[in-house]
Amino acid sequence: MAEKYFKKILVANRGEIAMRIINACRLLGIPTLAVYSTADKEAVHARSADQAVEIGPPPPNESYLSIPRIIEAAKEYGCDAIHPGYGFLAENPRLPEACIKAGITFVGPPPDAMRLLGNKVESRIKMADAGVPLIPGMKSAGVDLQEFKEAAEKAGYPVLIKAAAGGGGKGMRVVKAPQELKSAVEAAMREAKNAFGDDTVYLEKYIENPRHIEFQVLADTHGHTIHLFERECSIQRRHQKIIEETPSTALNPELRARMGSAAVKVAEAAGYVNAGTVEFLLDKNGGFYFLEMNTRVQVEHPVTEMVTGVDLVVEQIRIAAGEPISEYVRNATQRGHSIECRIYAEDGEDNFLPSSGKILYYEEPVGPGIRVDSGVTGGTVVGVDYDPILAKLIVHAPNREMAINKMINALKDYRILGIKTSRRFMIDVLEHQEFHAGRTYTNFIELHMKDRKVDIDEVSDLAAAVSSAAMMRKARANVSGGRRERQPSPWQTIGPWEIGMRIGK
Amino acid sequence: MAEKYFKKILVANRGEIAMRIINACRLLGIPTLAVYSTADKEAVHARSADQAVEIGPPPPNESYLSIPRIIEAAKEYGCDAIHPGYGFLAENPRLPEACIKAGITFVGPPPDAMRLLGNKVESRIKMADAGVPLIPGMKSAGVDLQEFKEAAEKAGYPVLIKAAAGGGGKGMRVVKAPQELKSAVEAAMREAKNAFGDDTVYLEKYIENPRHIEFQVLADTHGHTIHLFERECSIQRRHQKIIEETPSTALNPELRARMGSAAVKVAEAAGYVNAGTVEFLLDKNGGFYFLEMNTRVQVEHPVTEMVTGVDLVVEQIRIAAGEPISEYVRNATQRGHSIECRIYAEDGEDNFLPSSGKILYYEEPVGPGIRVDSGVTGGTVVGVDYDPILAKLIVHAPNREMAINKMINALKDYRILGIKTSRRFMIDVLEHQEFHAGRTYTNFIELHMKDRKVDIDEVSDLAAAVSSAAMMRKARANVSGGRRERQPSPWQTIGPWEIGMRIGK
Amino acid sequence: MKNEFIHKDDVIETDTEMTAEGVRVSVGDKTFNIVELAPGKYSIEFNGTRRIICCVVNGNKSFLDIDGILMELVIPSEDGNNAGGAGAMAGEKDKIYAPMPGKIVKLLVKEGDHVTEKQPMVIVEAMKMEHQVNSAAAGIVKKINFADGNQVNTETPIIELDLEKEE
Amino acid sequence: MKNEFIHKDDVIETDTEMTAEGVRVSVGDKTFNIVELAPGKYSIEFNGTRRIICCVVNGNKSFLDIDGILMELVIPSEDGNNAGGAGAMAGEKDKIYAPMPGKIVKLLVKEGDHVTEKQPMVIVEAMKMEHQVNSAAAGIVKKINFADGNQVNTETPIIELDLEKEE
Repeated sequence: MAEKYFKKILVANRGEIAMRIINACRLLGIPTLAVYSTADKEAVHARSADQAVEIGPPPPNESYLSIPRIIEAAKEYGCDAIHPGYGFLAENPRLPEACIKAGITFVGPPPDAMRLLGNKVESRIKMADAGVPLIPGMKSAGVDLQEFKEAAEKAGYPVLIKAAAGGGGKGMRVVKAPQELKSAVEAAMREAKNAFGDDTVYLEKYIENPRHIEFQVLADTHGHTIHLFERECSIQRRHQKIIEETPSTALNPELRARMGSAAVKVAEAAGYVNAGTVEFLLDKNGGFYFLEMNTRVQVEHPVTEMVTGVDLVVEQIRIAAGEPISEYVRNATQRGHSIECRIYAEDGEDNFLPSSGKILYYEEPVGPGIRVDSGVTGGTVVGVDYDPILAKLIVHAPNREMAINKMINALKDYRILGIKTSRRFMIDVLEHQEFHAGRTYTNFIELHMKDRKVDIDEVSDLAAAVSSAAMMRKARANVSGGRRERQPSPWQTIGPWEIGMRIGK
Repeated sequence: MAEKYFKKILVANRGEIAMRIINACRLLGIPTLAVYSTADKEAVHARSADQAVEIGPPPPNESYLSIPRIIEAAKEYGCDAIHPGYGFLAENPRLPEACIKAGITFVGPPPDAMRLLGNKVESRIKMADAGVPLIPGMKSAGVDLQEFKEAAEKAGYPVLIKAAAGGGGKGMRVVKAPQELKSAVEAAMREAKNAFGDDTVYLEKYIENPRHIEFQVLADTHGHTIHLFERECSIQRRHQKIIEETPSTALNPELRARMGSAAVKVAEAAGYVNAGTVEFLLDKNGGFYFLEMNTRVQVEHPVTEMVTGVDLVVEQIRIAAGEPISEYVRNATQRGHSIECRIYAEDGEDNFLPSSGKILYYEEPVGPGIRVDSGVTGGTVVGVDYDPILAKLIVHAPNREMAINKMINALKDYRILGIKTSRRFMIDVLEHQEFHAGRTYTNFIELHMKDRKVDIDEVSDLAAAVSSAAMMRKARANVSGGRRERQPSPWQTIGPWEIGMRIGK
Repeated sequence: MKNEFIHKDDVIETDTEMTAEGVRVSVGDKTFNIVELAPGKYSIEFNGTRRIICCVVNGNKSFLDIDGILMELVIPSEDGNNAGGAGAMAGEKDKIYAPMPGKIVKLLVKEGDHVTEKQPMVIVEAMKMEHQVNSAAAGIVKKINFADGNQVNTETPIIELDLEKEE
Repeated sequence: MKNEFIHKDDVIETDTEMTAEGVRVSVGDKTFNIVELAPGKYSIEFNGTRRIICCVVNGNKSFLDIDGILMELVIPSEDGNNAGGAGAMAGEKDKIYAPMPGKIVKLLVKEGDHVTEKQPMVIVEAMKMEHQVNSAAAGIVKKINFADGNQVNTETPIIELDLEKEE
């Protein structure tokens, strides 16, 4: 059996990333403890770990964000390590600090590095000293509106308001004109407060139509700091990535090498250990600017795994256990092309509005080079309490054209009914000639998808025909011995045991 | 979109390999035509191609082995290429010949190379001339028993009887003593006749406890012939592979290089084009002997794909279309470790007896580095007309230990109810210390699994408890409005539309 | 068997008959041959080519996935009540609904306010993302049914307006 | 709710009661807490650890998959007929059954033949593989119910013997 690095690992997260961590632990023969809020009693992650414990009510700050409850659970169940995943407490230095106090290993960076990098303002200063290129903007957090006004004038509109503790587009606002500034700052502060419990925001120059290029970094406790190449994450809606790929069409070996060593420099300057991601903006002239370093496993980490053959979550655990980065990982190269599409519970046909409800039908695509990291299944009830990410669809192929084609087919084969997803929207992005041409900038969707229309009238007859087949099945079923009115789809789990009550009505 | 090499490809096969080919065509944007016997009306492959045509009754020689019907179907539906998969007509030179006559491209080698290599006797002579090492034995096919007797005495017992047209252990018999010779030869001839329509068999020295090492070869029409490294297929039962892996623990770079160039030599000597596999026996002293060259895509091709990142079926199609082997493929290297387990409809607890019936529950394992090539789903009726292979489970991991562990977990997560499989048997093989030590010889199962016992009494209480839960669900369902007596599992498709009749009774 | 489905404002009528393999459905002058592959999963043959479509009938709606395109057809009930669920109907400019279930972060107007078309009215949050809802027309705020921090669904209007008459 | 299951020759009795989350099943002195994850898929908690087991009840049998171990428990029917299907029962040495449904390739004995224990009797083929069936005991061939080329199931004996008395 594979080496066993810890006695038991507590997975301080939910959804697909919790499942990803549980899988990695299982691969290493390490038992896992899942934690869940009362809203997640029947969630996939709570059902898949070796053990599971309820830690509080649905609101995150009373469950998934509650450090005391998580530490308590770890002690009670004999966990000697905690993996935070991404989001929630992943970038809150108070968790690794609490772990140190409790004598538990935190699978992530030391609190000081996290605190430094978590604070966008301080880290900018630090990296400026280290000689890493930065975007012009505020040197420190803004306190009153006047300060923001002046900084905006100085940098010149458009400007960007960002949460100091931010990430994932939350607490972020683009401001194109002075009169928008006030409401933007207020909104950003509210979102920041909500998402991170800290409403500190700052301002910087907004670089138009850049590419978002990030580098995967690994650092161990034996003095190795390496990068595992780039991920291009330029396809974003409302500042959130939805399609990521690697390699990037924008990098040549020389630029890749320069950005890679800049990324390593950032990690080293911060005294970083474990897996992290250094984000850059790349402008049209090949100039790149340090944005921030994410001190956690990244949502889009699988594309790096597909092209390098490295298991990043396994490496996180090995590094946390004090192991050096292996030869195999240090020698990793890029092979073929990988793309990830994020499957969010959101309406791709209506401003990506969050969509909640019960998944009535669920079927994942399968095939060589197709990978699904999922946190849901048929019957899962998607609520409004947490991030709307359901799953990630990842493909690998020898080249970009084949990867695009494979992804388009896989998105069509990924069947989810009952809640909205933006699969069709992403198919249209992938089929767009500008995407095929590799001209992917952060304004891609704004620019090319604005006038997009899906003609569902054209398929309405088809839809009616299939619905008729479904009705016919139902009718026949009823005739023949009164089966339940609702025809369950293969994965439509009628909440276990409730059938009786359902029909009782 | 990826390049389109053909207008439409006819897939002259069934089951998982038909699905594999349909997937590859879809990836390349090539429409497919499936052919099926009346026994396969509802088979997955017949349902998954863009079009499908019935070509005859269940007996193979009236359907999947009928060259006229397949050529006719190709013409009728405008197919300009035929992919034969493995088994059935894959190694019958009359198919490529018929294709040439009909002006259709055969995705495979030219008939002459196939005929030469398909005849184990002629190919032995040819390869001996080319300086490829061979096993001592008959120079030509045996005609009467006397001839076999003499050859056996000369080579010395034990000896092996093999079908000249053979493969996959069919028409193969080990003979340990003279008195067994007669019945063995007869049985081998019968099986050979059945399986290949040719009862020619011959005899050779039986090398005890060798390793079965094969090399993947690719040759294009532009003069490139390359190999994509080895596959170790030593874990066999009744001369049929059930677990394959790559790299082999038995090869060092030097031996790998020597065997690889011998494999290329074989392909070149035969004037081979497209994908093929050169099989060797490797003895304990590192001596290797040419066994045969399989002139088709191999069942175990996925392990090569996992470690090299090459899509072999796509390469077959590209080569058939006259494309040169790409730079990407020529530069392929081995990365990490891959294992395949064959999922047969057979009873791992009772001599691997074939098991037929309806699949009542079906769920495939998922996760990073896990791949399933399957030809069945829930509700599929597994008959007795064709090979018992249902699917192949393939894993990839950075090293062998992790790959073994991942495979064990995946085999546990691969849930199939209603027919027998040998998943538990394979788990026990993978957990055996001798397997972990890499001491895998063709007698592994004989040697280490002979006294294997599964203690199901130990879990009988557990089984009864779960059965009670299932009964409870059923009972409640009945109370509440008389649902069908039989509780459908998520995948148990009650043959579409027949619900009424079922319950009518 | 005859069925009716409502797509937007049209009613689509279908006629379904059993065949040896599955069913044949006529819609206008089109004919579809449909085989069920698994519960909820259908293979549709039309003009000699086939495609696989998923469909689940749930309550008075038929949910479909056609190559990633999501559709919902409404199945008219006997009592003729075809409530489609989601509030904000076309033309209902005098009512401001939440675009999705969630929490009211901030009301930007109070009763009696004059509002112009496209004016921000309320900020709603769900799944940690804020959404600003603007007025669809000019008017006066007649009634506000919720307060900051309230949970809201998509059926009850948050704000009701008296619309200005168009001159 | 009480159930009985037959495993080999023992009868296993269980007692099942509903709980908030699922059911609690008592078997002897053991107690299992079971939650259904999806139809046919169950999470079983016993002594503080959990495992996932699949189970489908079909006809008078319960089919289970326990980490790859396949089991079949027989559910006694009211009329007490517990026919388990597959023929060849322990001790039934005077009947030769096919090990699986298939085709008789070659009968190696004829009626009246004296046969010894372990003597090859018949060759059956299924899925293109041949299987030789040997005699379980010495005796005389009393009856042969099939001929070469016949299809056979596992319920009807192919060959019936008069066993030699053991002295």
